[in-house]
Amino acid sequence: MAATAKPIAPATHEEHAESRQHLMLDPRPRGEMNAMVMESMHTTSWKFWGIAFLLGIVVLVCLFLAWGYMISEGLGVAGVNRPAYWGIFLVNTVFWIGISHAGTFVSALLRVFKAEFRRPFTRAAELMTTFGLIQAGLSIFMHMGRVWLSYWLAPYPNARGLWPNFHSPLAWDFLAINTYLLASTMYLFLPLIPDLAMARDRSTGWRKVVYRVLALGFRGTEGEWAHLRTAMNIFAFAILPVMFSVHTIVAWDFAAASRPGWSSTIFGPYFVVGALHSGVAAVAMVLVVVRGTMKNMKYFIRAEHFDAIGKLMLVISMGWAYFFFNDYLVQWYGGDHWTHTLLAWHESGPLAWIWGLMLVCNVAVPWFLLWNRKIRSRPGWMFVIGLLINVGMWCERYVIIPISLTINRMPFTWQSYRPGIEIVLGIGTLAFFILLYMLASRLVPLVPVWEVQEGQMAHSLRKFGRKTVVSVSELE
Amino acid sequence: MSNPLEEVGHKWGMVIDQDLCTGCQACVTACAMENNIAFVGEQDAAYGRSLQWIRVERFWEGEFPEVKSTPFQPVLCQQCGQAPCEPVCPVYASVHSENQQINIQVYNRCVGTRYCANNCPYQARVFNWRDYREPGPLDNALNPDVTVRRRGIMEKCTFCVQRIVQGEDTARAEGRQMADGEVVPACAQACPTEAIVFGRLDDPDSLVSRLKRDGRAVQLLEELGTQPSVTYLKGGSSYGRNG
Amino acid sequence: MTEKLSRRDFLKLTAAGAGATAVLTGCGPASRYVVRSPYAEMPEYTYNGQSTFYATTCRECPAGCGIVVRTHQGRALKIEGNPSHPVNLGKTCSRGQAALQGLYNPDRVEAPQALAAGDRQEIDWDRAIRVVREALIGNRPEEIAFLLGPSPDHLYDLVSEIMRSLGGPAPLCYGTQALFEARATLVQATAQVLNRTALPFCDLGGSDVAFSFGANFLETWLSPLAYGRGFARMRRGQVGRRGFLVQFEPRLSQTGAAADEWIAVAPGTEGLVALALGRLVAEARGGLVPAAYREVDVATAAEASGVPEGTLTRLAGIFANAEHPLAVPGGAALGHVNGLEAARAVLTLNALAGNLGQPGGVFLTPVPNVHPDSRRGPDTLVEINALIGRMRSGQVKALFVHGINPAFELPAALGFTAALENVPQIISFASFPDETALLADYIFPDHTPLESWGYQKVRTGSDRAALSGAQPVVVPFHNTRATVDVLLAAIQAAGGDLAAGVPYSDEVDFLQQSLLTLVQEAGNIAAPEIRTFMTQFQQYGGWWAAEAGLDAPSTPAPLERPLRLIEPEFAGEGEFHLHVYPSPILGDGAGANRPWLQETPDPMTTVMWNTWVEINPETADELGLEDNDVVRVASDFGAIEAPVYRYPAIRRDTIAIPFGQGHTALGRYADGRGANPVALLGLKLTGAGDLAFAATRVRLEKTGRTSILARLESRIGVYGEGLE
Amino acid sequence: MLQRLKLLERLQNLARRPIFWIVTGLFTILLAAGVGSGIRSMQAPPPQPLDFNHQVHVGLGIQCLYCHPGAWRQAAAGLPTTAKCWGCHQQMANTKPAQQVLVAYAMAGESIPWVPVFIQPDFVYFNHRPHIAAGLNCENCHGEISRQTVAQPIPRQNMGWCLDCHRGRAAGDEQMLARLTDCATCHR
Repeated sequence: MAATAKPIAPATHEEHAESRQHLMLDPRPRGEMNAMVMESMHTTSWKFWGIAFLLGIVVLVCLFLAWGYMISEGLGVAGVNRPAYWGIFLVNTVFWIGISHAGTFVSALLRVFKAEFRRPFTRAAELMTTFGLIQAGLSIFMHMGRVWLSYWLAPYPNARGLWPNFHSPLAWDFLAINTYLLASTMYLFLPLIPDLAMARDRSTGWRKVVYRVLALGFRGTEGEWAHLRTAMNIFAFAILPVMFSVHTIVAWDFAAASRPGWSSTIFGPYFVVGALHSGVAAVAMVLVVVRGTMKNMKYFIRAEHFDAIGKLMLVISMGWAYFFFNDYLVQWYGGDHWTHTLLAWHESGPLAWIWGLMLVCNVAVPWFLLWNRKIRSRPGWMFVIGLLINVGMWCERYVIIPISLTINRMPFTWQSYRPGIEIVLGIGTLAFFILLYMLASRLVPLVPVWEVQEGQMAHSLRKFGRKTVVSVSELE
Repeated sequence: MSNPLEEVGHKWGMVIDQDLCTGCQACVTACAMENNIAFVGEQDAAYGRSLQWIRVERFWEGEFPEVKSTPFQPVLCQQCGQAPCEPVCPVYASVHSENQQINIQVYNRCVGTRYCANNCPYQARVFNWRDYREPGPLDNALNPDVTVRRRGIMEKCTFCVQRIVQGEDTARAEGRQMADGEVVPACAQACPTEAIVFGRLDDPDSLVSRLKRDGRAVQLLEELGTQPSVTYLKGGSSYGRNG
Repeated sequence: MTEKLSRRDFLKLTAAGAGATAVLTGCGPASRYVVRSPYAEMPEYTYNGQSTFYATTCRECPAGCGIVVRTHQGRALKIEGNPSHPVNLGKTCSRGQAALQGLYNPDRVEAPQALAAGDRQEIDWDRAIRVVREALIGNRPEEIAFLLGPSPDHLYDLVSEIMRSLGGPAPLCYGTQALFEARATLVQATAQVLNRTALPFCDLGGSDVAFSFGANFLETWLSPLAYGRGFARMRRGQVGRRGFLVQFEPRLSQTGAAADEWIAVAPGTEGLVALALGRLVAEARGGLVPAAYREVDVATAAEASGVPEGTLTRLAGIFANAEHPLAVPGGAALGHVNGLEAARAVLTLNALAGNLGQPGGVFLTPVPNVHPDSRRGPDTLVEINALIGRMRSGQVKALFVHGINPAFELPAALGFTAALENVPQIISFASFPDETALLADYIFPDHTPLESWGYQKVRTGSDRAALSGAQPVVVPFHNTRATVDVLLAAIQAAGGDLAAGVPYSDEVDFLQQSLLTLVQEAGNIAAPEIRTFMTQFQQYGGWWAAEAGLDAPSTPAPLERPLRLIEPEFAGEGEFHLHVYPSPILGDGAGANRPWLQETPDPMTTVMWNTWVEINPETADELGLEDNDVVRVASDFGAIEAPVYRYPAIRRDTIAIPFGQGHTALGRYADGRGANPVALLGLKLTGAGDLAFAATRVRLEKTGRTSILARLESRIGVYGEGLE
Repeated sequence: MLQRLKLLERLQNLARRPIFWIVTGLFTILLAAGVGSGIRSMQAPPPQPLDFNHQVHVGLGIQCLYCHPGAWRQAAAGLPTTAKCWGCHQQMANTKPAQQVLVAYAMAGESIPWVPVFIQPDFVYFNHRPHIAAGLNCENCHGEISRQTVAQPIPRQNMGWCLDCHRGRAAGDEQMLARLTDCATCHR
């Protein structure tokens, strides 16, 4: 903490400062910033609790009651059938895993590459990872016919003398998702420690107890910081391959199957890019909401951050389009009869509008709108675009799973899929995600204050002749 | 013969002569009665949830009046030598029986991921979407040799493995080899035209082996390399033809 | 006290434990610590955990196939074919397989019932027998009527004997199964052409070219398993080459689908086509055209039937060049006003081919020498109508119904249900609460076939004389009683001349005395006296002659009489011919209460659990009808509603509806499901006096509603819906 | 906020009092005892209609197969019919309580509702015949029944237990191993 940031008079560097808003070169005293964050956590209107209550009811009814009903009745209350054995449950699983990728990507990848604009919203993204994964896990358990036996997927010595089948992509999945959940939770927790300590020092009552326990006695000594930095560095590097592997393995669930349209070697990276597409878009949406509803957040999350995320979204959208085109072309060019039928079913079947919607939302919308910096820096627009991209990505999974499952190599069995209780359960997972996020926003500083402060300390504007440049001082 | 396990037990196989199949569905009902298959009712049946382990497929060719249905094709689990359903099951519920050279579904081990069914190119697997209980005294006719499945379990044709195991046990108890045709699954047993023939493929003299050498023999989706144990005889019969 | 407590605790804990294990392991309740009740005394031939097999006769249709039922600790588990039975040689059909669901049907009549003040009450069997006795001796003999099913079984023989002894009218036997087979018409045609009142047996297995005129012999016609076997032999080519089957019918049936060629002839012109083919065959063979065909004009026939002359010539060439050609008459071809003549024309085609009594030709099945005096053929609609007339005018005081469900099966236009109101006493012996039973004053439930004794004469399908035997495979499941026993008990209670004329103590006694004539005959059973005979009769599942032997008909030169066909006439007005066919799965509708038969897909349409209207897709397009659109099918006699099935293989002027559904009773699986097409049938008759069931015209109206048919096939994959 | 604090304080105060720990401890002990006795009772012999004394009967030289004759030739060993018991017992004075229960059943002509002790779940198809044919004795699986009165179950006779024995017997013989570890051997 050797560097001290100098306040820069806004008048002098107005034009530069504007372009560097994402670096937040207008630092405030630490105490004030800490207080701002604490205030954002504690300022809770009755509206918040009203919404939380409603969401709680939705979660109770749509998730737990509906799931209990489905467990007791069997999957017949859902829309799955032959041949669409997998339905919206798996769509939601893939979707939520996709959402969960944003956290790691935004946080770990940008941290590794020292992308400075990440600082104020890494926490928000990391929370998405953990909460999204919880929804993904719930969705995949809902999908199981006998969820009460799901512990058989875990490798442990047992009285039956049986192990899981490690040939099965689902067994890989089980391990990968669990690893990812564990790793991402730890990765969420590590950067949280200094903030928890900060919160501990500024709270009273039961909160203090909670923070005291969670902060693990962090006092902010040099040694502690050094250890924390090392740990975070290790995790940031280690979690990236985990992240890529998780979605690649999810993609292998499909790619390893011998089905027309699924057996594609490109599915791994295609799914990863798709996950980032929806994930980053979801981060943008969350930031809009957080900025709009929580106190003091307009200081931390600025239009320039949206601008930066918008650029990222545009690039990812291009990447997704590249993979989509690549996959489509190879499938089409392959000339397999069943694949051709499948593509025809996608494009002109009764659910072709979903396929079309996917392309519009995933490609057309970002490509046409995100070129424009004004649109990129408007939270409202970004929210809408993020929403559309998420709709598009959900449609992509819907096309890949239930719509594609209609077509197989036995035309006598082709049958369309009509969702049933999965819609309710899907709403339940969404509500649960939002609820978890809302509750967390009251318990956990949504902005990593120390990280922002660190950034502000590291950056300063220096004049070289007539030019003003941003200087970065090494932190270590 | 590279794999010593190939010689273990028996290799069971089936030949279905489509020239003889009349599409009468006797196999479908016989299978249901033997294997405790539950009926699902109109609504679920309309939605692709019926539980028949064997179905008789037919398509249409041409336009009226030259229209013709394609030869009836009973489709059941093909008992692949390289079964796509087996590696994908995370809990070994869909496993290869090295002893009988068939694919078996261990109901009590199934957790219901339905991956096997997705991966089955023949769509021969069916899933218990609900607890399709047989009401009232109908359950008196349940076969005690076959597990009654409840909701959330994948099931499929087993080549009537309960009959195979019992037949083997009887033969072993009597200290003899099994005769050709001693054990037949319910479908072959019922088939009025004997279009379905069942037997040992590892015995070159068995009827099923002889029929498999017929020039009309094809296998479903051969190009996938699943090595099915079920062979179809397509096209006009050549039995008794001169030369 | 402590023991009680501990036991209760134990039970609770085990219940919890069992519940937990059940939940955790799945696959039904795990039976940890269940009470077993071993036999107090082990029955003979039973071992713990071993199955026992009993041979008996399948009575789901009148064919009389032999079955072996696997039983296990007193429960019937599985029906398998009897390999030594000459009709089916170990094979079974769907209906036979599902017979267990009749035995264990949840909706059976479980005890005798009486209708009192509009309410059904259970009564005891003593009272039931008193009622039967009163009905038999309290009325004048001509005021008693028996209406029985089409099976030639021991009940028919006994009732015939009772009515002879009483001096009343012979029992009527009828059923839609026989109607759709056109049995009565066929028998009469055989009598006219082959000079014997019997069902012909067409040796499909020995023929190399077979022309079937409407005979759906692979589905329900006469003896589907025997014909199925014949079909397989024909296809395998017993005579050196693979057989060739051509089906002439307006709607492609399952038999037609298995055939090599399907010729969509106009309804009512099948006989005309047979005549034209006969002439062309005679011409192709050279020489003089026989008298039978001199008046036949091929061009007229071609025009009327809609079959091009070229096709007729080509087919005639195939027939003429065959080694063993065969023509099979049956089904809807005979269900027209010219049905009798059509049957004669087809049988004459066999005479032309010279195959009467030849391998691959037409034979007559000898009937076993049991009660030879009871009548042979099924009765015709004329006789049924006469009975209904007597009922309506109050001349019938007591009506006994067994084995038939006339309120469901008979064409509504006959007015059977209305006539019932004028019958003071209706006694039904139905095992199931069917439509007629619910209208009856008394239901005295018979055992289901698997709980019953009996025999059934094999009328056709066997290569030798055969009497199929039946025995109970399980103890009666409910408080039911064999109808034969009820009748005999009533007669004994009545005493007098009647009891002297029917001197049997019970059902088994009747069977044994009936079988006496067979003891000396050469057959599968070698027994010096009746008790041993009876044991082996049960063991083998029947008696059949030792040597295969079919009767060759003695032909009174059928070719010398000119054949003429009357113009087909149709009842009612409408733009479509109505083609009603018995569902290959549900048969005469009695199978509709077997859930697995309901869920066995129809072979051609793969529809389950419902009735549908088959219509040519082009016609449907003209009418703007899509799949699953509910249409109202109306004739001058009635109307029904059912969803549309766009069936590619039906003539454009014909619609087809399967028979078997549309029950308003018969338990949870049948009641209120589908529609009953007999409501539509007009009352045109064939020359033999039976109903011309294919001679009704109907109109179609859209209702604007839709109802989704449960079909196994994919409309996307099979018809390309949504893929264009 | 204040109230919450008070609640917390109260709880903290409570935790300082010994009664709290005593109650908690007792509760834990009770819970553990309940679980233990539940598990134990699952392994305890079920109550039988009459307390059949195996020890005495085996001591008299009666072979297992006399009363359980199915074991050597079929799947189910079988439980004795009333007639089988009565065959011997009608020739003796039946004075003991268990014998008198038997007399009651025999006189009424009813079957004795035995509760099988060694049973497997519904999806396990155990067959006695091949086990006897392989030279196993009854005691190998059923334990020392000859020293017990009422038959007692053996705990943890589960799939791993079966497989251990099967693998051991098939050691080195791949054909036998394939057969003895085949799922369809026991599950259908």
